[in-house]
Amino acid sequence: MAVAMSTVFFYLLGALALFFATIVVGSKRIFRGAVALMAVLAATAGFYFLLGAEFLAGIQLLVYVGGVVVLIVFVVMLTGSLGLMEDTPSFGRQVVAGLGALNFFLPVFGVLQFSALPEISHEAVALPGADVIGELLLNFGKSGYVMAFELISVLLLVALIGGLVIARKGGQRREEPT
Amino acid sequence: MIDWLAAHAPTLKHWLILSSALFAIGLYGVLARKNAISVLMSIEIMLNSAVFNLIVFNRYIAPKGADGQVFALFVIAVAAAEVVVGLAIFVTLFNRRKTLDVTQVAAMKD
Amino acid sequence: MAMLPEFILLSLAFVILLGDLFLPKTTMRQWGALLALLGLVGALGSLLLLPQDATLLGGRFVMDQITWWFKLVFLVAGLLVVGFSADLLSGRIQDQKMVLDSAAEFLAVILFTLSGMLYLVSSRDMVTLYVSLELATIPLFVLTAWSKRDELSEEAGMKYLISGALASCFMIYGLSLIYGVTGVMELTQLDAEYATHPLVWVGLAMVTAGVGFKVTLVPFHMWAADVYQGAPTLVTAFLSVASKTAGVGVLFHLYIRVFIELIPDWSPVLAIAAFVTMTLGNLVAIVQENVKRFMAFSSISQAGYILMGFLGPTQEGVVAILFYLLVYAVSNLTVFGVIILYSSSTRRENISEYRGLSRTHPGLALIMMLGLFSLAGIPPLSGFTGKFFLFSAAAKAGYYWLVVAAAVNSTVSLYYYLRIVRQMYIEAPDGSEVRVQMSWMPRMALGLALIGTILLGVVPVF
Amino acid sequence: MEENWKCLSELSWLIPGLPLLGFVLVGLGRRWLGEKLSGWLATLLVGGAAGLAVATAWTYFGYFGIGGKGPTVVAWSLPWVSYQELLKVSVGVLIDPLSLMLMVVVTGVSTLVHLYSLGYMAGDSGFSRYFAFLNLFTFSMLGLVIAPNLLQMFVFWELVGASSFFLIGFYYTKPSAVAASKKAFIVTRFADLGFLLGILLLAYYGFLMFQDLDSLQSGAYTSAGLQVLDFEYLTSLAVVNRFMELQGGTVLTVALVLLFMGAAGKSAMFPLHIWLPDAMEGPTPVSALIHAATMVVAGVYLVARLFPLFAGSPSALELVMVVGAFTSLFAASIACTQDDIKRILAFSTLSQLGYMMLALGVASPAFPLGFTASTFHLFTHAFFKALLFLGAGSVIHAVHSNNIWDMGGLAKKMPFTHAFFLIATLAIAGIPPFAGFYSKDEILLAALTSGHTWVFGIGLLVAGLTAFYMFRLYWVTFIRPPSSKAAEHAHESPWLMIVPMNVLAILSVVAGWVHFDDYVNSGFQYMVDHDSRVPLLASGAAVIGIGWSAVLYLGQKVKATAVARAAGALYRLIKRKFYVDEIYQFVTHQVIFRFIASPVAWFDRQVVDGLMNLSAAATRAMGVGLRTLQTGQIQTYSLWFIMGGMLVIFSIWITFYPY
Amino acid sequence: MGILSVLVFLPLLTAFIVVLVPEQKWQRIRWICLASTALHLLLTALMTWRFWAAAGQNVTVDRKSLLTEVYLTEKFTWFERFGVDYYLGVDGMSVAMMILTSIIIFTGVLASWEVENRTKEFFALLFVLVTGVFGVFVSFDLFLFFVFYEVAVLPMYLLIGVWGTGPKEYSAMKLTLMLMVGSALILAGILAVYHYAGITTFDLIQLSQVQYPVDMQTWVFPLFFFGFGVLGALFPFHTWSPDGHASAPTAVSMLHAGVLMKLGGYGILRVGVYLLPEGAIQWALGLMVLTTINIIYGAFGAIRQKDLKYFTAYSSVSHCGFVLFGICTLNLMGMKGAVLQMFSHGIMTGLFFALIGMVYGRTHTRMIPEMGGLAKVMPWLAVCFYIGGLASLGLPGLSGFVAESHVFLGGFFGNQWFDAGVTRALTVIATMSVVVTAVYVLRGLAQAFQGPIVDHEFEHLTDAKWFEKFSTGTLIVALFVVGLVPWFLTDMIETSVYPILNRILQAGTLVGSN
Repeated sequence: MAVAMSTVFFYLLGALALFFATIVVGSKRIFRGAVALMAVLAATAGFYFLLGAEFLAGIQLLVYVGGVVVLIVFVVMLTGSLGLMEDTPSFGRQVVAGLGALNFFLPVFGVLQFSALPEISHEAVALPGADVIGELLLNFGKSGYVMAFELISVLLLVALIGGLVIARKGGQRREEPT
Repeated sequence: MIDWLAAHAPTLKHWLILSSALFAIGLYGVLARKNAISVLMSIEIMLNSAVFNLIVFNRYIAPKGADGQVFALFVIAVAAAEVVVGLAIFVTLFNRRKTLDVTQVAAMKD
Repeated sequence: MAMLPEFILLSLAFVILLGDLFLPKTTMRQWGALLALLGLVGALGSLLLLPQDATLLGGRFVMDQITWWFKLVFLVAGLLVVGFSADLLSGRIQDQKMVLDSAAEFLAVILFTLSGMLYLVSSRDMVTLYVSLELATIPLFVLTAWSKRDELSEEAGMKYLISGALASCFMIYGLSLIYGVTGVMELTQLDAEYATHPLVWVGLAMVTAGVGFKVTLVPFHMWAADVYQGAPTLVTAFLSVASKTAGVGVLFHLYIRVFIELIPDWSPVLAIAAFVTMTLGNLVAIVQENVKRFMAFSSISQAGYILMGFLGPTQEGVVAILFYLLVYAVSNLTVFGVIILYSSSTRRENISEYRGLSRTHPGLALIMMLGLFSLAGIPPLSGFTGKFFLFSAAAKAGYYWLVVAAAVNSTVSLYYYLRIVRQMYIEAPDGSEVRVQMSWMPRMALGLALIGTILLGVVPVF
Repeated sequence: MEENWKCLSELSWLIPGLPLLGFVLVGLGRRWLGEKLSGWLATLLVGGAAGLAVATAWTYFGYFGIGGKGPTVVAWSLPWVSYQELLKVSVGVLIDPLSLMLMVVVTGVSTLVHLYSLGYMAGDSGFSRYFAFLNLFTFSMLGLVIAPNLLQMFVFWELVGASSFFLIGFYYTKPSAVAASKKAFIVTRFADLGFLLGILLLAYYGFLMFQDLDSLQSGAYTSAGLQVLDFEYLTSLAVVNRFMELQGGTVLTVALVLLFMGAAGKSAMFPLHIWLPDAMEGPTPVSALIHAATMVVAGVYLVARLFPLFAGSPSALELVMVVGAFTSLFAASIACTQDDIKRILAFSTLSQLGYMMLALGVASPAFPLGFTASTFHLFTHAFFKALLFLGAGSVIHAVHSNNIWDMGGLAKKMPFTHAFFLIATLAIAGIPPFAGFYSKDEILLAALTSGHTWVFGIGLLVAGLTAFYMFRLYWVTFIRPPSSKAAEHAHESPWLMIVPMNVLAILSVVAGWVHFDDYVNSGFQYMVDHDSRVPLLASGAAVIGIGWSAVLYLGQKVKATAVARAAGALYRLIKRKFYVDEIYQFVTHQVIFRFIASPVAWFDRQVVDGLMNLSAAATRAMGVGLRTLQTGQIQTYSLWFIMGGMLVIFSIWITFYPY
Repeated sequence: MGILSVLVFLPLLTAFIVVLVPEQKWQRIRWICLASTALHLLLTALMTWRFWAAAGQNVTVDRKSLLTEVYLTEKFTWFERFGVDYYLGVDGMSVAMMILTSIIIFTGVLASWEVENRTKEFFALLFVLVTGVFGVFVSFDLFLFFVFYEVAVLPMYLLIGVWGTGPKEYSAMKLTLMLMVGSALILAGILAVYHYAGITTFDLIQLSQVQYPVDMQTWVFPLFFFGFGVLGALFPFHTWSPDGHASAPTAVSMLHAGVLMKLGGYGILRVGVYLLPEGAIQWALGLMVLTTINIIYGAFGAIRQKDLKYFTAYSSVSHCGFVLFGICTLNLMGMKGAVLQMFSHGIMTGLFFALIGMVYGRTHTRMIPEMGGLAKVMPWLAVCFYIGGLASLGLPGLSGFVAESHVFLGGFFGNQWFDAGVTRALTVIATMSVVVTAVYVLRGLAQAFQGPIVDHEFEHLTDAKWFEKFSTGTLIVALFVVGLVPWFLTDMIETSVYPILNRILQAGTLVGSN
């Protein structure tokens, strides 16, 4: 029963995700794209539930959808392109971009079709939850990721400082562009 | 009906194809869109498909461990940092150039 | 205690940031560079004293001879760049437009990037590798867009960001594929049956693309020219040396440690990549006018030479790469030192504007010339010794055609290096007497770089 | 007698040494020595050498006695260059009758010319430079004559050429003199090329056969320390026979022809004679010494020295004879038409040299008389031709013009010169009591007895022609009434010039009586029946010549011009020296310079250089082309990025997929 | 610090001292340089004497030894991981070349007595160039050899670029690039030898004991020959020499034509033929044809040249052709002749370029048609020109003849692998160049020096000053010494040519057999 349900959800959410992704990429209005992006990320979160990684789904929804997309919307408004009607890229650009995308998709698709992927077990298995992840994050031992944890904190700090310095320079001391 | 659905459960190949499709669409976005922010959004999609890939592998290849999820976590954090920096640069670029159209912003050529 | 250099850098960065908060406004602008310099010297000292092999955190952080050598290059590069930055940050140069604001943040970001690179070469698993690589890349986007008054800086930042983000997407996708096949995060010696799995090849290819971006290998080098030109010269120097070495570090880890069985089959691909990289870099450099853009293509061609070391994974190849990285770092920074000091005083960035430098500033001209000759590979400077052993490694792998091509390429490179020498020595100065003032720190850094360029070639380091 | 031969042979190196010392002292010490002193120093040194030469000759013949062929003695030698094991070349002195005779002639004539020049060149700006070069010439000529091996001969051969170059170009401000010296040096240099190739050929094959010939002779050569290029080795019988067998003698013939080419160049034989008439640009005493007595006979000496080898190849001798005969006839005919006194004497030298070559050509082991006859004629010719030139010199000195038609009636004005000139003219014409008759008679005898009758016929004709043009010259300059003011008040030359001419006059008379055969002969035994008809015929031809010239030139109106107009085109052809000079000029300037040299220079500038510049331009073009890829658009960068990424995947796909 | 290191690094030391001297006192710089070159000349003489004493002992130098006896050696490891060591040593050939170089630099300094602008940098760069050249002649380690080889090439760019005349940038760039392409080929060759040898060392003597596979030699030998040939003015790659010499200042063209072009020939002998004899045997006949073209081409090229420097440059292309021709004969006389020709041509071209510099200093024109009758005004220079000219056309008694006779005899004797007819025909063509040389030398000199004075301002020109007389005098004495007393030089060179010859004979048995 659960497997059947997962098939349904898989195809439903898959379709949803792909549809919204095309909107993000194709829509003329940027704001509409941002909203579509939110939908795509939400759909992915749904996939995580399906795959049994609830914690990750939560994180995804919280950080990605909550934080990142909101930030993007905020900047869209800030740069006054709320109503911006971006003109559709010329046909030539579209073809080239399509070719570039296909150029990636086809080989990977080919590899996936022909190469022997390890067979998988369908029975619902409980992926390790937040407790195991937390334990892994701070474990000093062989399989721990404490160093990565520290580094990511430094990275976020630097991003913060960088963002401030660059953004502030624009706002506070606005010199007329030379 | 149920067993037909059960028979057609998504295998690893379907998951991967889905993620690569998302990646491809993101790629199309990067190449086609003119506005910098749209490009950034397309990159977010690609990042997202990569994270999705990780989780799929974690679920099907190494269900015992949670390495995949940990890595996914870190990638999300990095993506966030990237967006922060990106948008900061876009804001200042907009203040100076009054446009975010990537094709216009090409002062440095050959 | 293997992590001492990293700790010193991180603590130093925090000290500078906090210092800026509490101390009066200008102290950090004046003394920040000195503080950073002392910290870096401390880190370098600690590195030299450290035992050369140690593993911490259960194999996550490994320190061996090769990593030691990479860290040496990073610290030397950082030292020199901070040395050059003293005047730019403290505002003592005449051309106020070139001054970099918020000095403390600038120094802190540079130190964080450096620590990221140090962690990068010590990491042995996918997650730490990826995070430290991003720590070594994202701050560079920030640094590139740092300069307020120069409108190119933002454009360069934007381009660097988008290319960088795209590269990191490829990187993660590749890593995920590798994880998908091996099922384990650790990037250690891959056993044979995984190596032949197509997915791994695709994964490795995408990771190579990601890293190739950082090392400016040819198909992925497009961003370099604009970013090098747009970014403040100081950051360009840092980019061309430290970021490229970090990229080579990752390539090194992948190709020499993890996928070593693939080398015999992949080396034709690598040879062609090396050839195309050096040739394109050299050919386009001939016709460049802007000196920073010129240095971009010169460093692209240097990446081509470095790639030659990967062909024959013998002991000789590894030593050659490591030695050449140090030589390249020192020589490149010598040249960039002069460019930074000259352009910060006279805002001149075109090659033709270097005319008569030997008359106006004989010392600077001589240092610039020696640096350029070392990059061109002229004995007795270190560039020659480095290139010689790199070519020897490629020859040992049986790629004689590549050796001849590389030698001819270095002759073409000599042509465009001589173009600058010609402007400096043969053309008469155009009369605008602008004296370049240097405080003691950049002068000391330039001297250090020059001594490194000359001595490395003669003193048997390995 | 034995010990002074020993001591003199030790000192033999002084003979060339003294003139060398003279050259060094006068050449370098020009400022300190001053003109007068350097002139006399040079003359004394050469005089010393002459004394030594005569003494050596005297003791040599005293010690070894005359009649039989004296032994060749290498009196002194010093190692110079060692090319290879058996090719060690040394510098030394080889004494045998032939070299002695030439030593005496060279040093004798040179001393007299030195004396004469003291007077002739007085007051000239390059006085000491002149004497320095004259000494250098004497040194190199002596070096050539006493060479024990072929390479030393070649070395001094070139030095002689160089010193004649300096002397001909002595008046270097005169463009014609400069051109003449250049022409002389280049033509002789071209001929020496043949000489050098001949040496290379002989050295190579001589080297190959040295080992087994040496073992055949049970180590005779190695014990004597002989090297491949030494004359003793080359002219030894075993070697000559082996050469004759070698490839049926073709190698020997080719080598000898090449060597003869060198000799022909130096002795101005037919194809290579063009430089001698122009060489008259030099001062007259120079012409007397070099272009009459010494240098030009070097070619004859070479053929004489290698006579045993030449004897081994009849076809080579045949060539020598033909070239000699043709040159003598060719030059004699031109001499009859010339107006410049020195040109006439130059062509007469050419014709006499042809005579000597002709004599050598007819000689063969069976009839070796030709060898002695040629050397005897060389001996006598040196004296009277030098005298003729010195006489001409004093006439020019007095009249300040070379053209015989400006002279006339000088017999009364310059009695001594006239007397000596008459003696010399009689000698060269071959009138019995004088030297010329005996030597020319021997040559004609040799030609007849060796069966070459047509050569004998040409000899007779040339004898007649010689008498004709010599007396033509004599009548016009001395007997005819003076035709120009300068001729009217010409006066006798100073005694310094008269005394040497006096000595030469005596010699040109006495030299003929020497019974030459006892001193210099080729070593082959022979029997010769003195056919009395030959002297009669020779002197008869001379008398006819003299008479014919008197008829044409002595009358009031010079009938010769009428005959010349009658002869018309033929006369003009001969007068213009058969246009040989113009042909050479055409070949060198038009063909070589225009069609070879400038195309090469153009080719180098355009094609080879062009290729280099083309490659540079191509690289630059590629650079510009690739530069346009950088469009500044972030999209193109990302496109390249993705294409590149896929390229990597694709190339891996190719390398791996087949597995 | 043996004598060889002193010899190599003395010029470099002088360069540093000169840089320290303040700019205005440029007279003093000249004297420092002259003193250092004089000291150098003495040291070279001392080194020759010590070499002669050392080599003299084992006079029983057995003609059969395959190893080059190296004397006065200094050796210590440099990059021991790659087997590179600092190995200096000397054998007959190197001593001859050292003497040549020290004479040329001594006279070179004298010839550039009146260089006013930026004298300091001029002499500093000149002495760096000389260090490179000395280094090449004494180093017996391939890596060190290549380092000094490239050090010798680079200062040329600045020397010609800054102090040259005419299209100086173009010719400086062309010269540097063509020589660097040549060194690119040599680098590939060295690396091929280093990797095929199997032993990780760059020591020339050890590398020569390895028997390299014959097919490897077939493609590595041309790398060396054409690599070094570019510097030795080999036919298709000689175009840099006329332009380079014409634009270079006097001392630089003296040094370059006199010494640097000899590096090419020396390199081919020392590295090409010595290490790869089978390759040499396979290629030498074909290359002999090329070098014959080289000789004839250079000679004919010189006839039509109007500019004195181009005239000398083409004649040195022809004379360098003799060097390469001698090497290709692969027999004792030919190779010995090649080294002799290097020496004698070095002196000759040095003399020629010095004189051209002096004449140019006075008449400010190098065009032969514009000159005329100079002998009357400057007799000393005219006499020296003529002696140089006669030496270059091979007049016996001067060094040219000794060298050329060796080469002709060598060419004529040939060796057992080549078809005798071909070698002999080529030698005949080569000897013809002697006549062509006579033609262009005499035409050029007669037009320039003899005949009436063409340009009336030339009347008041002065003759050679003391330093000009001293420098041309030394060179002329050298010409006569080698011409008259050659055994001193030939024996020394022979001791070093024998090992090369033995390796060829030993290789010959292999090539001959298969």
